[in-house]
Amino acid sequence: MDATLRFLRRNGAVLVLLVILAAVSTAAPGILRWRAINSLLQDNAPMLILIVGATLPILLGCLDLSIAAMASLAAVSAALLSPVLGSASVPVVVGGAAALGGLQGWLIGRLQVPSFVISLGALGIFKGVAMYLTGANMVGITPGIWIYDLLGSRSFGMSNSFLLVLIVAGLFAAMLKFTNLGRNIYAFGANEIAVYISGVRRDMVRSFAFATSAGCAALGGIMMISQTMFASATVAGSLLLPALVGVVVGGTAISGGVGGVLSSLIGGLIAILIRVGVTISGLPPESQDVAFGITILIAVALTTDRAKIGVVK
Amino acid sequence: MMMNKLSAIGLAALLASSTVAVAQDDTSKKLYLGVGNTSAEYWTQMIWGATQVMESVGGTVEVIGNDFDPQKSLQNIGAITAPGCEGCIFTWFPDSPAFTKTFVEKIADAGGFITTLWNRAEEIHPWDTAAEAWVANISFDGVDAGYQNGMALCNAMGGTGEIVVLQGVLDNAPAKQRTMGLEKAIAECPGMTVLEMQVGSWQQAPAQDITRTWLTKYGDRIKGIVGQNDAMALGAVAALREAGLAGKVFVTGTDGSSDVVKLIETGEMLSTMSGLNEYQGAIAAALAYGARTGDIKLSDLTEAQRDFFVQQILITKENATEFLARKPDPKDYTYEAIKADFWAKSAGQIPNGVN
Amino acid sequence: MSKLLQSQGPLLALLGLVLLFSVITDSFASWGNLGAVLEAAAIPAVVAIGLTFVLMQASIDLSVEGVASLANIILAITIANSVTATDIGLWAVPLVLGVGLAIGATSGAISIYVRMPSLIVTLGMWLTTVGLAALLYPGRLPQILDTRITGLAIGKVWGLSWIVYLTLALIIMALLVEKHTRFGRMCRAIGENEPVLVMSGIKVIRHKIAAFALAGGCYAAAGILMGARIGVGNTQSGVGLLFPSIAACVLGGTLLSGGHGGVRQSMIGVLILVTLRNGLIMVGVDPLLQSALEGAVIILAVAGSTWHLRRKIRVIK
Amino acid sequence: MTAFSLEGISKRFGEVTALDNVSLSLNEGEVLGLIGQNGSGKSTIMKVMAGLHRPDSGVVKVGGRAVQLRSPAEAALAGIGLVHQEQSLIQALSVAENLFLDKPAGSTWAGVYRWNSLRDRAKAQLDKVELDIDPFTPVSALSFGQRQMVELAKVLSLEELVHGHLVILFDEPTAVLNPPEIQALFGQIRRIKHRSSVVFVSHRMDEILDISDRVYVMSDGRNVATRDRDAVNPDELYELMVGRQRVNRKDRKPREAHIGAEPALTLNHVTVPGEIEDISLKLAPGEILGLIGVQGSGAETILRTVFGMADDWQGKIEYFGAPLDIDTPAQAVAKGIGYLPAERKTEGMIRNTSVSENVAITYGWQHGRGAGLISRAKERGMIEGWVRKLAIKTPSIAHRIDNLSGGNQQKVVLSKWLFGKTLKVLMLDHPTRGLDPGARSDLFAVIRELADQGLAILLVGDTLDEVLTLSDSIIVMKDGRVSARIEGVQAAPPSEEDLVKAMV
Repeated sequence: MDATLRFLRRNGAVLVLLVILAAVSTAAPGILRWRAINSLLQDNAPMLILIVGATLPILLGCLDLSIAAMASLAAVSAALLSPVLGSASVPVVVGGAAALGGLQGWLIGRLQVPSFVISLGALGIFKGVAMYLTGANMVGITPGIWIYDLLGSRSFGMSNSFLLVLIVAGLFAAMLKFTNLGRNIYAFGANEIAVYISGVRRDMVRSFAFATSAGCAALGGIMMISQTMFASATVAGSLLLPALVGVVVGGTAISGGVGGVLSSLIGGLIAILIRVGVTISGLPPESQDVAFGITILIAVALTTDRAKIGVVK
Repeated sequence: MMMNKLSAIGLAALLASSTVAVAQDDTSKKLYLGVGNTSAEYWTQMIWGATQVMESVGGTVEVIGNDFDPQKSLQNIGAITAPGCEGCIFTWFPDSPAFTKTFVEKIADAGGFITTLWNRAEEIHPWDTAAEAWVANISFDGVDAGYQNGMALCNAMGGTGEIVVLQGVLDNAPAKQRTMGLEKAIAECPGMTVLEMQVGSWQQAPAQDITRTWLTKYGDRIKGIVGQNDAMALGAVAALREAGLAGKVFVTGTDGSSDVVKLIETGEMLSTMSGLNEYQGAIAAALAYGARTGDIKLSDLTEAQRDFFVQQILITKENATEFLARKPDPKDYTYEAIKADFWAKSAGQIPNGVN
Repeated sequence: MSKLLQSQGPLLALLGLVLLFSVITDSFASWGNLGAVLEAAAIPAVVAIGLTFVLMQASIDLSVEGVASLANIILAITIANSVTATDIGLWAVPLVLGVGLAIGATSGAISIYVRMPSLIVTLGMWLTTVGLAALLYPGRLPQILDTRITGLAIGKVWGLSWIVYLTLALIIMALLVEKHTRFGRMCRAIGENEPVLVMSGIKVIRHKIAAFALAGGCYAAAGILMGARIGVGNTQSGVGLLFPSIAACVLGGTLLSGGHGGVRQSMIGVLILVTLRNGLIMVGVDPLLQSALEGAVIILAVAGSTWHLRRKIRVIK
Repeated sequence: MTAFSLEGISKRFGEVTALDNVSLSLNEGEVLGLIGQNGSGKSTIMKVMAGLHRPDSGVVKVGGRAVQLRSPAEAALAGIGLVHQEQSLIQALSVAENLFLDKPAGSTWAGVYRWNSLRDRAKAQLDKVELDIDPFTPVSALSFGQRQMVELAKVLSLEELVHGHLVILFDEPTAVLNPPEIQALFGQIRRIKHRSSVVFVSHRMDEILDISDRVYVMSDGRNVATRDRDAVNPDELYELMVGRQRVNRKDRKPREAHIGAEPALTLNHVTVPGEIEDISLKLAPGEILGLIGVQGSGAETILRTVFGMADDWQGKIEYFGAPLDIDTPAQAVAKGIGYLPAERKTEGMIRNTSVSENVAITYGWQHGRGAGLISRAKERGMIEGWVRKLAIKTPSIAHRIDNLSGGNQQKVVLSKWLFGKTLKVLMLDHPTRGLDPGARSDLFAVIRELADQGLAILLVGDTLDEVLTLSDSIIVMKDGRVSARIEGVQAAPPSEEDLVKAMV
């Protein structure tokens, strides 16, 4: 019995995912078709990769509010650079984004300004720069660049964008579990000062976490334009809250030290399915937001492992 | 943990009960209508028009509010098409022109038909992108709105005067079109000069704060204020009232909302551009439905029939009272009535370079 | 001097901004513009008051925009208006405030009793209240016809609307609550060390729920003032209040980690942000770049005003 | 006359029995000294008395009547107050507010403070402990000693609140106090005896013997002996407590130090503004250098400066002959310097994390597969080795560190430094603070062994005895400066009186 309980607690998010999947597929059996699942995953791949990236700063107990603005900036930059650089625009943009993210992380330590403020400021800066670069116009992607075509298409019957999400999430999960850096990230979230006194390079850990979240955000922006073929300065601007919701629904604690990339991925899938369920429920549009909000709250209540969280703030 | 289990069951029940309610009605008679939100005058009028058409053929409209969030739009379209949606019909407001292509292609993949409102990227058109599914794109002429309001302002000021402009969200097509139209008016009316443009984000309160600041910065140099929509124009009027300048500085808007038309009646505002909002909803629904039933053969349509503006009227003091009194007659909005001449109220093909 | 810097960094940042804009523009330093700044600061200030009590306790409340919009709609449809027949007169004001209090208290209670972080509870509450506002929207934009409400924005004393004076009165009340009541004193203490207070038999749960309720009440008040200002009930009226308000609190020194700051500090933060927006318009900065400049100033102002607090063993989250 | 009693109290936490059928009675006007190892249940018994824990079975009686103590507030109403081991004051509040924080009548009217009344009442309490400060001073502005006195005053305000007899519980109150402050505290305890009974917990036998009328010994959740002071035989008590004789300086052979010729660490005229001034010292491999001084004398600052944690410092530090040019602990660790902080809970242990992660955090990578990959399997064996060697009491190394007793937590934190292969200098800041005698002697042995292996050790000691026992040389600190240097401690130990004279 104890073992069952422990299993339930550890895998709360997976169970919630299955329960919701069961509920949604009862109402609309078509959702279980491979094609439907694939299409949902492809649509939401940009959001999922943002969720994966956003997890690392949250594991530190930080918050990166600039991810959606970074995704837009990256989409715009990639679109502007693609005529010149072709496929190389993707590594250049992702690398540049990671560098900017790393700079954010480094500034948090250097200026000793909370991540909430730094990334809120960065949000404004990225948005402004994206506006300025485009003159508030849309930028189209030159067709025929293989990397965008690749991201927009499928292999093994599965969306390449979503496969990329899985690969990135897998890499990060392995990094968190098997490397010294991963150990340091969890410990940092649990007690920053003790970790500092243990000789861990605090600025480096923080820079890394923010570099990954910015790099993932840039990938998300690029995945998005591989679908839309157009970029604008606000193209991904609305992804911030869904991304944070996904992380939290997965059971990663805002206070840091608890959770993981795969949990967040599951959290993202839960949020997507709830949205699907609410939309096909036939509820009037005015009540859909209410239903979504309440269902998300219940899901979080179920997936949060309270045993590991001290004072709830 | 017991509580956890109970609430898991509750959650399942909640979702199941709400989703089981989905009736699998005849897809040809149900219009999925994607809107910005349901709580603004333009949207309710547009929804009304679409609903009249669908009800006249015994169909229904399912309204989906996306809160101007393209991601939510994408998820909603995904949710509708994922379980299978052969022959579904859609009228959708793409919240950002960047997403129009994705939306129409998704619906094409699912085997549905779609008409879009307002937003498309410059490079894509219904006849060259998912042409078998994207029936038409229907908008209002933002350049014309900007131009006519600008000329009204020019005339009211007697040809000379300094003005300020409250812009919408910068990367929205209507904001850019209305600015282009204003520039066209200025070219014809060189005495009218722009002191400054600021972004009011389509909202009343920020527009009011900006206008208040302008009034202290420029004082009585400001002779006219262009609000690129009615909400921002209302903000400008509120700031003018505070300064005791309401009615003394000319204000223009766009949308034709009844509040603004009333202000035009009383002289506190100069003009606003009103589209035939109910008609836009009706024609969009009718075209999608027509394509689905085969009343319209897409391959036979001209470009001007698939990408066009709906007529609009400039409301000034002369026609304000009449405009307020008008009441759309449901008889004019049946499918049969619209079908008689789908393009009766078209204002022509959307030219290049305005999106 | 260094003492002054330490305690009054944000205030000095504000004065610096004022000085800067006064020197580089002609029109910034005028009574008229001071009025413009105060008018623009009033509603964000009311929101920031509520947020401050929550932030001091090291919780956070994201439901600002939803609650303010909902309050605005409820006010518009229950008072004399152009759409619904309901008119309960000024009773609408306590009704709306009561709704705000109740929503806040609900958020707080869920967070405490279900043991969920306030960030996620209030995020859910945000979505829920936005939906409720849309549900209550009566189909057409309701114009507020009761002049006792709209008069708050139009009636002027010494060049300032009643909205500003009401806000000032609220600030004074909030300061009194913060400094002289057990609840107010406990807010910062809860943020600093909640377990000790629990052990001391302080009714921490009650104080926490009270802070969320007070915050909800403040957002509702902001929704009412917004109704006075725009004269209509609009489901979008609260949009854009959240992040500037939180940024303002943080700019003023009310840290998200709790235990610091207060109403006075947050008000200075609001003024910094509003002055910046006003000044950028006065300078005539390209609208394309405005958000970038605002972002940079937020970072620099917080960095500058907390520079003296830099310690190697400080926890920065 | 019995003022307070516990009868047959048992308390379990999950699988662990913390108290097993414990009885205790406290006479009026009596000071009961409570001793026991860490984890022996003495903290739990205090918490039961203070209303922080509710017993699973047994009866609590106050003045002969059975009562239920559901919260500290109810305990306070029954006249029971706890002076906390850890600082329990809220820094954001004033002294006056803190004093009445846990009292039902808080000088408020309808939730609004009546400041004048509060000030007068606070002043009266502060006078009792002879603390002359403005009651509205924020606690953040007080020194540690002052804070401890405020803690005491907070409990003593029960005198006005409750008419009957008081029971005052002291949970290791002397841990952060210097000798004069301890004497002042004892003065207070003697003063309040006329209307209170006192339970006093300390690790220091001399203190227990100094202040107690009776000694109550706990071991493994049971009461193993109660002795009147006059009948106390310290060695017997130790034996009861720890089952072994006291590690006594007289019995111990002086350590044969093999001190290297070249210094590992040299400080030349190091100054940290406002904390230490012009400190010079040399530390060689194999040497244990003890630093001692009262709270705030700057001994800790020296360690933190060497470890790269000072925000601002001047002077020169050399490390094996080369200038030590570092700015962060990470750089210090990379060079082979380790530091065990005094503040275990906030700076030492990584809470909510397992024992093994706490041990492996610093040097785990050295036992990994390279390229930043760690090997948990390889670590496990080594960590289990250290757990055995340091006799850390933990169900497994996957157990959360929070659930261990203080002494075991400290051993875990220490083992993270012993886990690596590159450590050359180890700095220990109050390593035995809060440890029971058994754990202390374990730790002493480890420290000595480390020095014998060639590690250079800089030690800030908790007690004179500790520094005298371990050190090869001693530096006494006073007000941020060196006030005495003693070489060859093992051969010719200085008298404790001399050291104290140099300290104060």
